[in-house]
Amino acid sequence: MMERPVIRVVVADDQQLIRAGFSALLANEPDIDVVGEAATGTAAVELVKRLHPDVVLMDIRMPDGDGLWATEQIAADPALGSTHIVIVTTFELDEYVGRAIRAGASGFLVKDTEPVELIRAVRVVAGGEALLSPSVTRRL
Amino acid sequence: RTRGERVAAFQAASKKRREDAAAAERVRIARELHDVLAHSLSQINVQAGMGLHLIDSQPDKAREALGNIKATSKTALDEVRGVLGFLRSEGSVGWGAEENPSEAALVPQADLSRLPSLVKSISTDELSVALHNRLTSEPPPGVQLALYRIAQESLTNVVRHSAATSAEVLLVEHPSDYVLAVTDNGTSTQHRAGTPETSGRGMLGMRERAELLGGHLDAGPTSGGGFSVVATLPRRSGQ
Amino acid sequence: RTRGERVAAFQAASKKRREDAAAAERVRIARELHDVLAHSLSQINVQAGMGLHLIDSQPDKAREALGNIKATSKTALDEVRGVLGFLRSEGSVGWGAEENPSEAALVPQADLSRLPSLVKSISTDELSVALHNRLTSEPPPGVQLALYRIAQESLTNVVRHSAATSAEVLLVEHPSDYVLAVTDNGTSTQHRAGTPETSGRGMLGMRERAELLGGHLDAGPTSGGGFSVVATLPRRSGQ
Ligand SMILES: Nc1ncnc2c1ncn2[C@@H]1O[C@H](COP(=O)(O)OP(=O)(O)OP(=O)(O)O)[C@@H](O)[C@H]1O
Ligand SMILES: Nc1ncnc2c1ncn2[C@@H]1O[C@H](COP(=O)(O)OP(=O)(O)OP(=O)(O)O)[C@@H](O)[C@H]1O
Ligand SMILES: [K+]
Ligand SMILES: [Mg+2]
Ligand SMILES: [Mg+2]
Ligand SMILES: [Mg+2]
Repeated sequence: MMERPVIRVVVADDQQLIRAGFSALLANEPDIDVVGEAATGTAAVELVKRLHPDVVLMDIRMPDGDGLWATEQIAADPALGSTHIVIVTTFELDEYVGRAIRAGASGFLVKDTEPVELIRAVRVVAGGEALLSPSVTRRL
Repeated sequence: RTRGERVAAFQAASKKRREDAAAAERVRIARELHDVLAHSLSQINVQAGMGLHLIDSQPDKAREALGNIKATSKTALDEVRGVLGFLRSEGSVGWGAEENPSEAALVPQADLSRLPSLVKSISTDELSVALHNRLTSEPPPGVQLALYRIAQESLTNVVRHSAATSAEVLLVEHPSDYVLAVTDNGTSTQHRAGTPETSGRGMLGMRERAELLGGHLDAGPTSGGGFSVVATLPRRSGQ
Repeated sequence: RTRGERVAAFQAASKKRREDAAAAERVRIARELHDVLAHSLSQINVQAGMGLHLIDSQPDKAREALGNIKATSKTALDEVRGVLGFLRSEGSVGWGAEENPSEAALVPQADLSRLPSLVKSISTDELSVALHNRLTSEPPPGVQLALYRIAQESLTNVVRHSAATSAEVLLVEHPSDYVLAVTDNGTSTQHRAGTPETSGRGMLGMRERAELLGGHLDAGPTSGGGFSVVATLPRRSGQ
């Protein structure tokens, strides 16, 4: 059996139950490690600079630096070229998707995405591919 | 124009005004509900998805998820009733009187009495926030809610967008207006990333709240490099 | 009257019409959201309590609860998105024809065809709900929405306030009226804590829905100790 490298993930969201939910889901996968959680944009950027994860799940609305700002910071840092960002939103799609794409996000998901889809998204993005959730694409 | 034409034009214009008023209301309601409902429901959904996915491999996670969902749905139910109650109690339909007082106590209405705890909740070692409430009379509920929400969004913006070390909330009563000012001592380099022109929903909402009550809102960087939001609401709205 | 007085009277009247339109709009939306969300959140809360209680003795029940919660919260989120999207869409005042078609597709208008799945979603091992739909013609959309929402709120109340083990939804067509009856076999001791006189928003909203269509609503404990809600809507409303 082929041994896949472990995908290292950071989860950034200001809602504790969202962080805990995503982390528990992902950590259960043999090929995924959740290496850190952040509740603010600034904390997310710091964590990513320290840990160089493969994938960040990034909420948009967070205190102290929102997710779009944090995405811009990470994407603009050449030392973080191997970190891919998935924006995870509740609602704020139309207004922010364009800015997030320009900022360098690799994909979008709504928070009520199926767990298996979320896990698949992490693997796809870690492999360097872009991704749009069907429900987002439909509304664009 | 004939008299008939004038009447028709008048009727069309007043229909348009009614529709505009209704549309403005809808936007206002959307704003009220957005934060309350969306966040609770998405937390519930994520927890349920997680619990279901892990129930075989990690039953304790499923148990945890159910506990979180139970608590979140209870709180959300109370909040929904609070928000909807507010919507119904405003205006001329006469809901106020029938409202159950014990219910009102369950879900505290956002009013100016909550300002001190809002300010306290925002203050940290890095950011000191001072409140100067110089009101001597109690504004009507709609005005109190607007002032509270504008202060809340302004302080949220201070936390999110400024590198301020101090901020101030000032509430005063002029003969014809209530005035709320929220200022901070952030540095202007911090604003450049998102100038007030790239206005988010927050700024829009604050302005709409003020204008719905016949007032207005000014916001922008200050000469010292900080930021200020000033809301002016007439004391007798619409008169 | 002088010309000035006439102008002032006219301005006051049109201001009042604007405010009435806005207030009516607000109340209508509040009513829709109350019924949708109170229903979903209380379902979620009940399911979470049940799942948590049974997770050790009957893990399959916990699994089922999590599945129901996941589905219910997703539907509720879609409904909130639909309502909020509609609220934000400028210009359209009605709920029906002018609605953004993509949004309308996301959230189908509640009509009587959804009654069977509503009833099914309420039924559990502890509470069996039966539906007897004896309509032979299809009521107009406004009547269908009202009947559906009244059934929904009544069943939500059965779950929240009664200790009933069975409930029944009956829909019949009289020569001049549609009649909806929702009854349960709860025990009267359960009502005493909150009699229908201490009416919440649900009861108020059901009554309004019925009266807006020219009908009326009766609700209260039944002699057998249960509770019943009966809505009567004229077949040709307002004519
Ligand atoms: N206290 C402040 N200091 C510096 N910049 C500010 C301040 N308040 C607002 N701004 C700027 O004004 C912009 C608009 O604020 P607004 O509240 O409308 O949007 P937002 O906070 O970015 O997003 P949201 O829609 O979540 O409120 C902010 O993005 C920010 O650039
Ligand atoms: N099926 C029922 N069995 C027993 N009591 C009921 C039943 N339905 C309603 N009631 C009583 O009538 C009261 C009013 O119901 P109503 O729906 O107006 O309010 P509520 O359900 O308490 O709150 P909400 O505003 O969220 O609907 C309830 O609080 C309850 O005491
Ligand atoms: K793992
Ligand atoms: Mg957030
Ligand atoms: Mg803001
Ligand atoms: Mg009720």
